[in-house]
Amino acid sequence: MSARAVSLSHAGWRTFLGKRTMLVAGASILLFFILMAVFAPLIAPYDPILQDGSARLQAPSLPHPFGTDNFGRDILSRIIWGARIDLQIAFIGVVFPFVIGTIVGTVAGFFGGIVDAVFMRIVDIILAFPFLVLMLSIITILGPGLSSFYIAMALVGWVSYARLIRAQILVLKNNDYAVAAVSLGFGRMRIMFRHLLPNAIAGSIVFSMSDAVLVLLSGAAVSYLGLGVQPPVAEWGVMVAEGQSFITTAWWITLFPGLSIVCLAFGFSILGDALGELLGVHE
Amino acid sequence: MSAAILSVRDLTVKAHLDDETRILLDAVSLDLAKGEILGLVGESGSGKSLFCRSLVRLLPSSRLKIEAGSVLLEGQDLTAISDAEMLNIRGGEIGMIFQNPSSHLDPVMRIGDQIAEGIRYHQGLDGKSARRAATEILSQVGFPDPICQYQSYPHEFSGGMRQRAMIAVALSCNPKILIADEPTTALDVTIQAQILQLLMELRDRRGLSIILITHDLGIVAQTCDRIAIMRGGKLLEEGPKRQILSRPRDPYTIKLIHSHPSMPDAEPVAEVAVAAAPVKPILEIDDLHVRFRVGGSLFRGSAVKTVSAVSGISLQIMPGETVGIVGESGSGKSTLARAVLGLTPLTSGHISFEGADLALQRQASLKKLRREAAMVFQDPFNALNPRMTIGQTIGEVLLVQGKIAKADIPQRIDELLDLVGLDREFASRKPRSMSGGQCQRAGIARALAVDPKLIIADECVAALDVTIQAQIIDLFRELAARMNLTLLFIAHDLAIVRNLCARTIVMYRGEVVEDGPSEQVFSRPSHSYTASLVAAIPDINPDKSLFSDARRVPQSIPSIKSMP
Amino acid sequence: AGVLTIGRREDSTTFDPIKSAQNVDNWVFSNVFDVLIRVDKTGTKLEPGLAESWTISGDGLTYTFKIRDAKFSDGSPITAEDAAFSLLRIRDNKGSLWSDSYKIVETAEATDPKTLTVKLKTPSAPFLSTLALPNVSVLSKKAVEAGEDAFAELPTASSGAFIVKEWRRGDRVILEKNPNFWQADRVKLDGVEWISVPDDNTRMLNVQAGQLDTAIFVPFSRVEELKKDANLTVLTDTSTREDHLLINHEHGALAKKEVRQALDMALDKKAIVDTVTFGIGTVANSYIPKGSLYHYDANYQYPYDPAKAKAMLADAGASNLSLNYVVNAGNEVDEQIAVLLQQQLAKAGVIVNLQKVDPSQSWNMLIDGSYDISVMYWTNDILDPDQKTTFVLGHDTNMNYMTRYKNDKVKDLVAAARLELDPKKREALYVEIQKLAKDDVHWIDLYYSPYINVARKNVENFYQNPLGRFFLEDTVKN
Amino acid sequence: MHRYRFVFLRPLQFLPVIFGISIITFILVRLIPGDPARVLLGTRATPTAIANIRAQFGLDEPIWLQYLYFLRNLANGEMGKSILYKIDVLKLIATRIEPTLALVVCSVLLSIAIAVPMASIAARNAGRGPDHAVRIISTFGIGFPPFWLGLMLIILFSVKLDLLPVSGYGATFGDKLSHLILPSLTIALSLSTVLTRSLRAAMIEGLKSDVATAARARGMPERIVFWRHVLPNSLVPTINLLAVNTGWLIGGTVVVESVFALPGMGQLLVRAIFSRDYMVVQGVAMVFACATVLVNFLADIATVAADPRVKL
Ligand SMILES: Nc1ncnc2c1ncn2[C@@H]1O[C@H](COP(=O)(O)OP(=O)(O)OP(=O)(O)O)[C@@H](O)[C@H]1O
Ligand SMILES: Nc1ncnc2c1ncn2[C@@H]1O[C@H](COP(=O)(O)OP(=O)(O)OP(=O)(O)O)[C@@H](O)[C@H]1O
Ligand SMILES: [Mg+2]
Ligand SMILES: [Mg+2]
Repeated sequence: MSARAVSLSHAGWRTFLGKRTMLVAGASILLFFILMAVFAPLIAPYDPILQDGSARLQAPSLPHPFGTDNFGRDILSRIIWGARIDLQIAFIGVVFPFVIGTIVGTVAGFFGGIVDAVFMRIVDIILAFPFLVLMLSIITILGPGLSSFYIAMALVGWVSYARLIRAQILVLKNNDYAVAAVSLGFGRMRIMFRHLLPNAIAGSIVFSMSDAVLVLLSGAAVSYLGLGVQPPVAEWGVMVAEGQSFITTAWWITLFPGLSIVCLAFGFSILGDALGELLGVHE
Repeated sequence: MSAAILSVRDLTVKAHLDDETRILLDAVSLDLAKGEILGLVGESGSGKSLFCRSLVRLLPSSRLKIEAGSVLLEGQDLTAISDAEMLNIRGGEIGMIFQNPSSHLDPVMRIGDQIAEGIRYHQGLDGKSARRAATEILSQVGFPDPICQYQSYPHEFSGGMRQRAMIAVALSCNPKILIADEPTTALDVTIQAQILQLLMELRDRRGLSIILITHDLGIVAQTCDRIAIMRGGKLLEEGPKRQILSRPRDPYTIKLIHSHPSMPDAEPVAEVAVAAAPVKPILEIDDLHVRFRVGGSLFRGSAVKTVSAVSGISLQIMPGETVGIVGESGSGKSTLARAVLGLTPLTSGHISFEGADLALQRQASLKKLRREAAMVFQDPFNALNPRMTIGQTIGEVLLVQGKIAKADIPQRIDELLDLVGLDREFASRKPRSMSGGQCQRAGIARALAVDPKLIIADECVAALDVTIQAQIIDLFRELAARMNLTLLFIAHDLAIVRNLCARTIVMYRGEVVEDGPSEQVFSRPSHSYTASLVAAIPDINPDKSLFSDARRVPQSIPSIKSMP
Repeated sequence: AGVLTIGRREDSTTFDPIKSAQNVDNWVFSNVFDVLIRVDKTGTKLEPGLAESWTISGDGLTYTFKIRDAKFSDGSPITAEDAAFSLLRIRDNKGSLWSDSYKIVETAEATDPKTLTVKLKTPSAPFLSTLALPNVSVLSKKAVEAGEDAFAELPTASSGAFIVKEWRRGDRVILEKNPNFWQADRVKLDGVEWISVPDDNTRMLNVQAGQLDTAIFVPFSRVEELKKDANLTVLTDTSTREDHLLINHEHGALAKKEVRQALDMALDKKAIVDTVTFGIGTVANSYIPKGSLYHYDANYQYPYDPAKAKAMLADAGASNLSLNYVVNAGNEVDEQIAVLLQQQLAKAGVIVNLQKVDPSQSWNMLIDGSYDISVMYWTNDILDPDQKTTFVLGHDTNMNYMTRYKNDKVKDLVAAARLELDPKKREALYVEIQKLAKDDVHWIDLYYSPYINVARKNVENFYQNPLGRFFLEDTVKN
Repeated sequence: MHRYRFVFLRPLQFLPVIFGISIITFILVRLIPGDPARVLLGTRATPTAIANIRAQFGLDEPIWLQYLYFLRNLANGEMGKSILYKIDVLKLIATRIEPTLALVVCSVLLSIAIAVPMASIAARNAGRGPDHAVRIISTFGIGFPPFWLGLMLIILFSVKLDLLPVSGYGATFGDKLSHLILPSLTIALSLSTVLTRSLRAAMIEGLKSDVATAARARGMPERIVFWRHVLPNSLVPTINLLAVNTGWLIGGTVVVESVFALPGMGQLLVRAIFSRDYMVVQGVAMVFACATVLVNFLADIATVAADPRVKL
């Protein structure tokens, strides 16, 4: 019973790719958007906020492949620049909840008892709290804009992660290796963050991918209600929301940013699925 | 082999994996006669289950294929018939019982309905008659109140009852052949004896042919007519029971027979000469009680009940002793072990380790315990952090314990690996790429890293193959002798304890019912419970029948476990 | 004949006219309740409503109204008693949002069942105009006193063309023809349903799909497309709406008249009209909108000249001007103007930082003075220019509509115009005020825009007067 | 049936949650800058008029005192008066609750109706064409902003095909139902993808499970294995997923109600937030919160009913 050493020869890579088509596809989509964001100044044909009164509401054409909006701004360029904002939204909107939720979930699950009870009541409250009320209130309190959005997301979003991690920790802490760690006199911090957390976190990583999609969509919903990013910044959700008034006359204003959201969301989803399979996470 | 009801010829199964094709069953040929019990024995992964599943074409994955050979059931080749015809064979001609009844019974369906389902489907009976038939079968497999138990869900049953239910489901369509895949591995010895007896009775009553898969030669010796030994997908040898047991031909079979714990020639445990000088006990337990609250919490309602897992145990363990603790599942063995190590709060009583009282000076004695006592766990995979290499796991212990200088850690890791007989290169492996036996060695190495005076091993060989079990036990014996360890060895397999330990403690429902030198406990049990435990061990000698009237195990259902 | 369905953004909030200051309510109030004096279709003249005629005493303090022979929908006669009750109620009721506007009323009494006598504390030229507000509609004293709260839910007696039959909150108000209305012959419709459809797109699609007869508040961007639809008529009715850029006169360089003038020159209002209103609006040149009383059409208009603006700013020592622009979130037009102005001002070297806040908050910011510039709009409630002039230029309690503009000469003119009862002289005063305000650039007038509504072709005479009232008495659905 | 005893005891647990939510909403809405009086009066408000309104609704009192009043009212079963609508908040909410409730119920039912077949097809063809198709469709379904999707549905089904009403609610049952189809579909298109993913995973697991093997071993055809054994065992995680998503679902109704002009609580809420109608925001938040708590409670009951092993 000797384990086969994993060596990735050329053929090995091929089968690796074969097995991990989803992973590769998801990662490529994401990479595509990341590159787009990074090199936006180089690849965007126009200035995303420059208005051109002579080129308003133009349908897709060679000079403007995705058309122009009511200010004559080039949609393609705005989408390319928008990638920066939207990736940032997806990233920051997930990272803070992730970190907060993970810490809270670990601590609550590990210590149990009163700590757990208190945290879980808070979780109950936030879960029962209508998400949009919280979101709209926080955004109106802090003023519309990205940072308020992030704060709102962080205040609400950590709950899912905390629940996920806590459930895992509750199971894992009764696992023999956790008991072994206690019996060997390891400190609590070490047990929590070195032994339990790494084994508990896979589910959250997978979830964070679909969460990123939800964050993007929440951003779009907030834009619809008029509380999105400050103009004239290009952001896909805002572009779709603003383009709403032209939906029957100039479909391209909403369609292309909408499709961008869908594609990015698609990338996140299949990456999440693939990670789930890779990490052996069961939803 | 005249009246072979089932004859398998050159059955070959291959797995088409991404990078290779593996042969999992290599031209296996076997015959099963009517009314015969055939024992299929072999180590884990030898292809026993796969063989049985391929008989009914229920391969675990679409990547596995039957490549060659035939399976003739009363002349009909099962490898050639259509899927629809196969449905009638499954259940209708060949019934299956699985090792783990808990996971094979549908948790959200009533037991009775699961039985009736097959009856309705195969025999086309209406709901009412199917129900009557199912109730009848329930009573046949020994349920005392079948009408009531028809309504039960699997989780409401004890392990033994679940296995009976599983058998009832398999019998529901009157199969001619019953395949039992390790039907008793998950059960206590006493329950095991009951189930085996049930199978034999059914064979007699219904004229069933049975294929019994097991890795315990004792079971085979007690129940089967013929034995087939498998290894690595090949059938090594096959023949009548007594012939194989007394004149094994294949070296592997020989080894298997000799490593069976009940073999009389297993060397008797040398009575460790406990130093005559009055030494202080290393561990003293005085009127220990551990109770758990179950059910209710403040908000969740449902009245709070307490379960007494350990009630009133007093013990003294001397330094250097090897003590076996046996008892059926749920008798409180693990709880005792955890209490000793300070992993479970005590309800009352005292535990003192080298004079430090766990109840009175908790912090101090915990500190002492953590540095001088260690535990080895049952499931070797689960006891190691899957994300850390063995080297990291052991190194971490050394680092935290701080008994040796940081620079010496790598060297110490190597020493420890040597000590447990693992290659040094295992330091860089993760548990996932190791076998159970190897993992268990790593677990022992981790325990030894503490440089403990006391090791508590909780069922540390239960999950392993017989041959591997023997190796690990040898390792313990050697370590105990060499390092003057005090060993508390928990098991429910009495044969193993008898083999390893000088002293045996028998637990029953949280109490110690017997405590004394192993030889005495096993040969002259003073408590009736001990006696029944000993009697339920399947001996590899077919003549020491498990089912002789003298050793007869009561057939009634209410097992000790399901009593309030 | 038929029931007219009208799609609007929001649902009514109440049926007690004194308790609302929302347009959504006023539209319905004026269908359901009649006033003593009405504003006509053109929005420039007053005409008799429930008051058949009126006389004003020489000192301008006593008004005597002759009440018309008319009935409430419950059949009881409309009396001077009811009229006095309604006028005093809006002044005195604790829940009235309009008390301040009617504090000028000293007494109001029914000298006989058909005669209402009102005494004012001071003479007031705009007083008659304020009587045309739907909020001061004549209510049945009996019905209101029977239960104010119940009345606010569903008025039991109405003096207007329609009665409220049902109010499905959040969804629609269902009106039915009032057979007892004194002009019942004039009313062609059997009923009206005011239906709330908050989403602009959905509202338009409803009319396009024929599920609504009319929809109000057509976004500029949709006009072109709706015009192409053969089943629809797009109605653009003159309004008193004027969009302007508020300037906080207390902030640094903005205190200088030259700086404000430079800003005015830096703005290409034509481009705004083209881009934001799709050419539907017209460039504004006075705070009194075109088509309303005393609008001064020949008022000065700063030319668009970014280069000159830049130079002027430099001369005024404000070449590195950076402005904080408060934008109303969720308002499509506002956001569009903001984006446009930002780029225009950049050409004159002015940096504009957009700060998007939700509307209820932006008002607070404007009042607190924590802004430099911001776009707002105004539509007249009453026909008389006094209300707006006082708010905007008369140094009222709102700091001249949050601009903190101070010019005592203008202030005096505003006060004088309020008291001047001779229309000719009054007009002259207002022309003077408009000139001075323009010169001071108290704010920057951007554009006037019409009310844009859309109706199916089978709807006729669906008309909104400049003060926003819908004349459903005349509307016909074929 | 002692397993159901929690039904009587659990409601006690709701109290702290509801109480916590009341405090949070109370403070939250008052932290929002802006003043209801000013919103009510518009930009032409005079300071005296504003002070008058503030006094009338008790907004000039210190916050803690306002909260005490609020609690006192709550104890009397009242939630104060709406500033904008001038009527009792509970009364107001009562007029708006039905469309939202109907929308949520229809969306959930529709999602299940979409998710179960989709997940079944995917799970039974795991790793093959139909599975990939389902996965792609569901990821697309979740990516589209609902307000955009809703509008597209209107254009397609109501304007182009003229099959369904554009928006609004209706008065009779059938009328209401036809008005609910498109909005429910809008929500269901995204909700069902979440459900499909979870169900699919559970079903794949289930098809590989020992339970399924055992059923096959006794000759049950794949159809029975799937519908009788795999599906029921996949339901529990899905029920819980639905329950956890209630808050999000209710949030989603806000946008959909506004697109489809459904006179529900979501619209009421948005207007209340933007006009700082504190009492209404509080009231709606509390009602939503209670609904969420209730849904989770029902989910618990459903879980217990669906899985005899579960004890709560
Ligand atoms: N789905 C699969 N894909 C590839 N190989 C498999 C699969 N299932 C089983 N095998 C291989 O088939 C061989 C036989 O497995 P099988 O389960 O029959 O062993 P067993 O003798 O029953 O062992 P145990 O005593 O552990 O039950 C093993 O080597 C195993 O790794
Ligand atoms: N944490 C716990 N909470 C409640 N009851 C428990 C807990 N741990 C153990 N028990 C109960 O205490 C009793 C003794 O359990 P214990 O695990 O010590 O038995 P055991 O002899 O080790 O059994 P096995 O052979 O199955 O390992 C059992 O009835 C068990 O259900
Ligand atoms: Mg097996
Ligand atoms: Mg145990």
